[in-house]
Amino acid sequence: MTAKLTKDYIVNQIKRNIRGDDRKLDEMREVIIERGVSANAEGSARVKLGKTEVIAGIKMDLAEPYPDSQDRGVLTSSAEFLPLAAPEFEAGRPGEVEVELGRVVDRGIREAEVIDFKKLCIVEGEKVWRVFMDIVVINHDGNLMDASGLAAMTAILDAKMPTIDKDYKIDYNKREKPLPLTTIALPITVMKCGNKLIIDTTADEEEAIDTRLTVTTNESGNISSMQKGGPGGFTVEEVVEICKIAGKKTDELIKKHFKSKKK
Amino acid sequence: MTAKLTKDYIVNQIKRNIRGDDRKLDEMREVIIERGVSANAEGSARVKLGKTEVIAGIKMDLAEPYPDSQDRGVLTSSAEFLPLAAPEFEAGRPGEVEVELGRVVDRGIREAEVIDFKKLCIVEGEKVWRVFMDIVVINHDGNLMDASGLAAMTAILDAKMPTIDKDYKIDYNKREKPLPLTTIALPITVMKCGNKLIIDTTADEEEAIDTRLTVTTNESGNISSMQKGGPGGFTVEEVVEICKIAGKKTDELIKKHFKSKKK
Amino acid sequence: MTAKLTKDYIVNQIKRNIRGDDRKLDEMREVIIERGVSANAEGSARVKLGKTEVIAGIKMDLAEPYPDSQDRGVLTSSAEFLPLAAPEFEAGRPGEVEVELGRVVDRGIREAEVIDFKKLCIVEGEKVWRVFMDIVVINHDGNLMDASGLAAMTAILDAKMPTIDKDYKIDYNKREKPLPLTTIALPITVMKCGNKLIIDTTADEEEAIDTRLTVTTNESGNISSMQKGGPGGFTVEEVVEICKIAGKKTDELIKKHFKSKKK
Amino acid sequence: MSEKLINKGIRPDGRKLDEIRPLKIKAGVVDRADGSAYVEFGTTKVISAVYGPKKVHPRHMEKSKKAILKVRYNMIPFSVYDRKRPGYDKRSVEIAKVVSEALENVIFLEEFPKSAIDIDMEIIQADAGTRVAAITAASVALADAGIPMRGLISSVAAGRVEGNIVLDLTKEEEDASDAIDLPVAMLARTGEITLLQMDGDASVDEIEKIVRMTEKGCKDIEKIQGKALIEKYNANTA
Amino acid sequence: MSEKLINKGIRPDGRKLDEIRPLKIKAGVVDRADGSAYVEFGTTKVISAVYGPKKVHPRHMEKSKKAILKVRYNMIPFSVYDRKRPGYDKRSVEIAKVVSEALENVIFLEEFPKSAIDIDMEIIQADAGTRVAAITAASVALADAGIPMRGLISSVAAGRVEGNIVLDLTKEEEDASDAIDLPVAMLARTGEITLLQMDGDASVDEIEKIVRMTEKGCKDIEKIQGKALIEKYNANTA
Amino acid sequence: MSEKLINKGIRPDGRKLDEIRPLKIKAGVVDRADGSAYVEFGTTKVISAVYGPKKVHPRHMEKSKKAILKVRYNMIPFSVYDRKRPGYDKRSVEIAKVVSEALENVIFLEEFPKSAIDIDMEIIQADAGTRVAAITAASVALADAGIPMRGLISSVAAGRVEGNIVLDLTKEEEDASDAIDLPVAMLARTGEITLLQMDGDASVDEIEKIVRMTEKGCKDIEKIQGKALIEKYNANTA
Repeated sequence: MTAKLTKDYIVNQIKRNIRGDDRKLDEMREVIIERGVSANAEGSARVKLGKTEVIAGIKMDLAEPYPDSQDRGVLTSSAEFLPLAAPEFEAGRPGEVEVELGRVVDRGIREAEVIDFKKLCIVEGEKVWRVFMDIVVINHDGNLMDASGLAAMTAILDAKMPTIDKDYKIDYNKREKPLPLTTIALPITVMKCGNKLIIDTTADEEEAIDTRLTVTTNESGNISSMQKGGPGGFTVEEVVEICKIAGKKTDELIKKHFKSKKK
Repeated sequence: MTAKLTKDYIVNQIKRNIRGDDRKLDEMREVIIERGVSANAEGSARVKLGKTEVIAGIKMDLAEPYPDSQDRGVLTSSAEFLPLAAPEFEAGRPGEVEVELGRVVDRGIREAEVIDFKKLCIVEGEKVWRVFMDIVVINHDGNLMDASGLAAMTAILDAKMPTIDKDYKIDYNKREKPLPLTTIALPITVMKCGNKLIIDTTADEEEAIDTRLTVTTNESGNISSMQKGGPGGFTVEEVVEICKIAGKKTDELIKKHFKSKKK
Repeated sequence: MTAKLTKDYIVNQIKRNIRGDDRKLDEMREVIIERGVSANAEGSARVKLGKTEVIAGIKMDLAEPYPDSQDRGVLTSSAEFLPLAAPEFEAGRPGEVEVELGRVVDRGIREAEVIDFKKLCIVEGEKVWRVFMDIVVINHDGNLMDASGLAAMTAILDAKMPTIDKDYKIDYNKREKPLPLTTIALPITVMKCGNKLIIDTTADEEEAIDTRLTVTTNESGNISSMQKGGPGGFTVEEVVEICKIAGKKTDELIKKHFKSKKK
Repeated sequence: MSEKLINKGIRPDGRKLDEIRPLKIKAGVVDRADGSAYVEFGTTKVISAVYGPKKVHPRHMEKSKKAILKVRYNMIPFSVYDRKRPGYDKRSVEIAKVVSEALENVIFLEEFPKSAIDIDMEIIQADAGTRVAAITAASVALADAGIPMRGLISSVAAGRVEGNIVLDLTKEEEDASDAIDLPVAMLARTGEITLLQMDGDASVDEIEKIVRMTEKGCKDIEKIQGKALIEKYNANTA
Repeated sequence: MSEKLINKGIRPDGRKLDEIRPLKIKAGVVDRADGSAYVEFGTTKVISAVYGPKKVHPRHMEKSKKAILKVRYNMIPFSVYDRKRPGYDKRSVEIAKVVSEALENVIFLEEFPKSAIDIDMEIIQADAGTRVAAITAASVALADAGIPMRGLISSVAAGRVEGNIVLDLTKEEEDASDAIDLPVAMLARTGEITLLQMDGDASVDEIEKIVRMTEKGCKDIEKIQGKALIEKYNANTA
Repeated sequence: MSEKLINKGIRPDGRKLDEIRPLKIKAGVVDRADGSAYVEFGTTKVISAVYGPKKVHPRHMEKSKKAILKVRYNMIPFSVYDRKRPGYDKRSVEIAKVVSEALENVIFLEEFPKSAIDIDMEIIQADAGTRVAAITAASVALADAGIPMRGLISSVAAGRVEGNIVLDLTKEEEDASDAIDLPVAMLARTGEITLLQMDGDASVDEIEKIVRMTEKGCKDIEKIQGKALIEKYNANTA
């Protein structure tokens, strides 16, 4: 981490379009994506945004469907800040920041119907695939939301489904087909500093500015989830501009790192 | 709430048969009972005793019977002091006062066999109705026990059972029959101050005096549950006198507010 | 408890082969074993090692087998320091010392295959006996590990299995056969003080010295479990010597207190 | 199922597209609290109460230069069809967080250093829009408690149903196959958006229209909030 | 099932209607504790121990003018037929509360300001009357610890079985179809009732008779408690 | 199943009996931490990081004459075939305890009175020997953090497979019907054993041979640990 600058200094510099690491306000840090970090997971991925590092994994088992969607698979998500990732992180029941992180990434994937849950039904009303999507933060240097969303999406793309025999016993050693997908969706978080909008903030920057809007966009440019955070406010115009920034950045990330899943 | 009087002053006044709100020692505050506060509940009720306000609700679903009563429905109760009801209430696992409140109201209803649990059996040993009785305290100005018992009893009387189809799927939108009942039972709490007995105490009074006996009486004048609370003690004669007061007050409340369920 | 001696004094005395209660370093306190302390348990036992007192009990019910051992019964263990057993014990979720105690005793029994779990299978893959082994500490005067292991083993030997009818309903009033056993196994804990090895330490001694090795040995002299504890270290030679001491002491205890279960 | 919910701009309950459900607000409903409000938003019912400014407990959470907000959002067990078990759930934790952030900058917290302001929102009947009803209630409760604010926070959702942009969806409308739901909280006086969430699948254009519609809704709600506070004030001084 | 349990005033275990089960009490059974007692009430077995007066932890629970009582009631896992999972349960919380209130006014707590007295009651075998056995044990443990008290608290249940008013019911008797159970704790010296609970369906007349019968039972129990304390004292000074 | 795993002293993965799995260690992998290490022990993967010496929180756990160690061992949810639910489990509590005791005497804790040193070990992929990989990583992380130690702690398991004494078992080998597993941690410089656990059924003779074999393993591991630290140092000063 860079030497601690005062909050005011950081804010003043951003207002002059200057960031500590010489990036433009709408420039992401280097993105490194690596698949398959845990062979015991059905799918997994490590994502680095600069020094921020997150890993995500997909596990699957069989479960009963929810009463109101008897013919669809189930998605269960969690996010955890590992204590090793930052001095302020502690073990224990997930705090509100972890809860929000897990739920926002979950909704982005769920609402975009990234996974085709109808294809995860085995016996209607009785047996469906359950997909566990777990996110763990390894090093916290800001913008955990986007790093987590990118890691989760990559883990989904990396996943191979285990096979089941006629008694519905799962064989985790024989993984064959990929998860049935319909699109790719990624969150982009834009923060506000005075009247400036800025993306992919570092931990230092997040000490100084704290109002943000996270927008998850899919391959078609449609938005599947939004979440405002922090104490400040936005105008309608800012919301619209942020949606456009998120759409553009998502498009760039998808084109650079993924193959289309559109149907 | 009235201005804070000293504890000693309150005690001395009670010994002279004088209460802050000019009531007699054996006089209840105005009782306001309102049914149907939450349409999503099978039954619900709001009770005000002066400024004390409690709501109770009945929810139902299907469950397995207990091993030792295979042909009877199941009752599950809870009581919660909502943090909004008093400055000293906090969110979290229910404290001992909430636990006692929930259990005493539950036992009063259960032991009086208010609900005819045999009629809530669907398939013996396999499927019975489970009745959830939940109590939440909205404003705490004393005598939570009696307000809660009254709210719970009213919610039971208000309840309409949801219907089930042949696959035992519950339709909460089609509620038809009332719960099968055999009697009405209500708790009355009598507190002791020196050699005086006093009912329906306010929060101020409960700051000054704290030894109480709660007696739940049914329509026939029989007692189904008793619970002594607080640090002090009672003589046998006082216990008998309290039972009589409770019987009389319960009779008055039932006559004024309810239709008989006696069989 | 004896008057508090300074830690240094205790250590110096041990180095001169002197203990507060005049025992030799490799001498156990008086062992009192009593069976059947709770008639509601399938088996139970109270063990006193000097003033240390532990009780253990066995309860049984039916459960599903684990996926990876479909034809074997299940063992579930717990250990609790009752708050009455020492001023420093508190109610609440088991601390790391209780967790370790329960797990070490459990492994000693499990790995020695004391209980013949294959004989506890009723319907393969569906229904097996589950054995609960619970340990509670009543008075803590040191060496809880060995007292607990001895109590657990005795409770197992004391246990009579409840009977089941054709619908797999358990009758706890009709207990007939003993648990199917293959051997007896007991833990012996040896502590290290300078270059001295010492067994069956008191609470006072454990205040002064804290590095230990617990070795569970069965009737054949084979070791089924080892656990090093405390901050210090051992040489390979010390480990071997401790194994031998444990074997000898276990043999003496078994000969004195039990009938062989060897097959 | 092929029957449409919305015909010629008229919704199942007779409302126009940009009309909120009937909204009743009563301030000062919890006697012990420093401020409180009861809100019926359609058939959704909420009580909120405020305690404070008061001492911070535990002490180490205290901030030297401003008050801290402690916000709780809770559904009582019988507020929903499938009984809600009392206790911790992640949805409530998340809503408490975003509500806290929606109110934080609007309250003059710096006037009460080393203090806490507790806001409790309890859902009595949950039909649709529980969080917007809860914020609307909390905002009135804060004003009722005399906590100084830059203005009233008003809150409503808008969304899309069968291609129509509509204000304040009912549960029935939320179940439409193309439904999206976008709850917003706003300092109605300035139009500043302090809470915004969204689930669904919408274009940027649609998002813009939906957000603009919440603006209209919040202004309508602010009036009813203000009226409730005046009624309470008049009752007190009558 | 038509067979009666009680015939001509004699109960299944041969007791008369107003007779308690065999009661064994031993004081001073837990070496580390400041005071302790083991009680066998029929086949119900309890150990209780007392620590204190001692420092209060956490500090903020301390009271400036008297000691606080911290009471725990717990059933060990194998004390009952259906194994009791270790940990929090509401029944134990309630019993700890009423036991604490039964003892509070009897102990001279004001002699130990800013202190805590911890009482732990552990049920080893649960057949009937676990709470009355536990209080009986706790009271002896307090005396054994030298805590000054206005007298010994004694505890027993009475009730109705097949129309008979009986003292100290067994599990078999508690299962009678008309059974009611009324546990009482009493400062036997004065007859002051400090714990009273009841479940069942009884007239006021019956309640009166039952409570009066517990009075007789508590006086019997107090004698055995006193004897146990004298035995302990004699053993110590022997 | 009658096929043997080990033939003529060669194991399924081609290793000799006294050979460890391929071991990769990289120091300094977590930017925010004071020290950290990533370890791949065969296919088992672990990250460990160290924070401290730092203030103790909560304060009452502070020790006046030395630092306290706070150790966490955790398996991330997707590190195993059957997803591990996040949160408390007894196995992790026990491992954290024995790891803490394995490191305690090796660190010069008395140099940092009233301080805490936090060690977090996170299992990323769990195949066999997770705890020995975790200790090996923690030891490098401590050195990377500049915490003064009497030497590096190295850790490996040895055991018995089909009658052979073998070093560093794989999951496949652990499943052999006669398998025993004996993890050890050692101050490799002196041969002092600071962690030792064992499950199985073995004679004292076998135990001796197995423990001796871990000695050899730990010395091999210590070299790789040292190299990783030098690489990190060189990279920093390059």
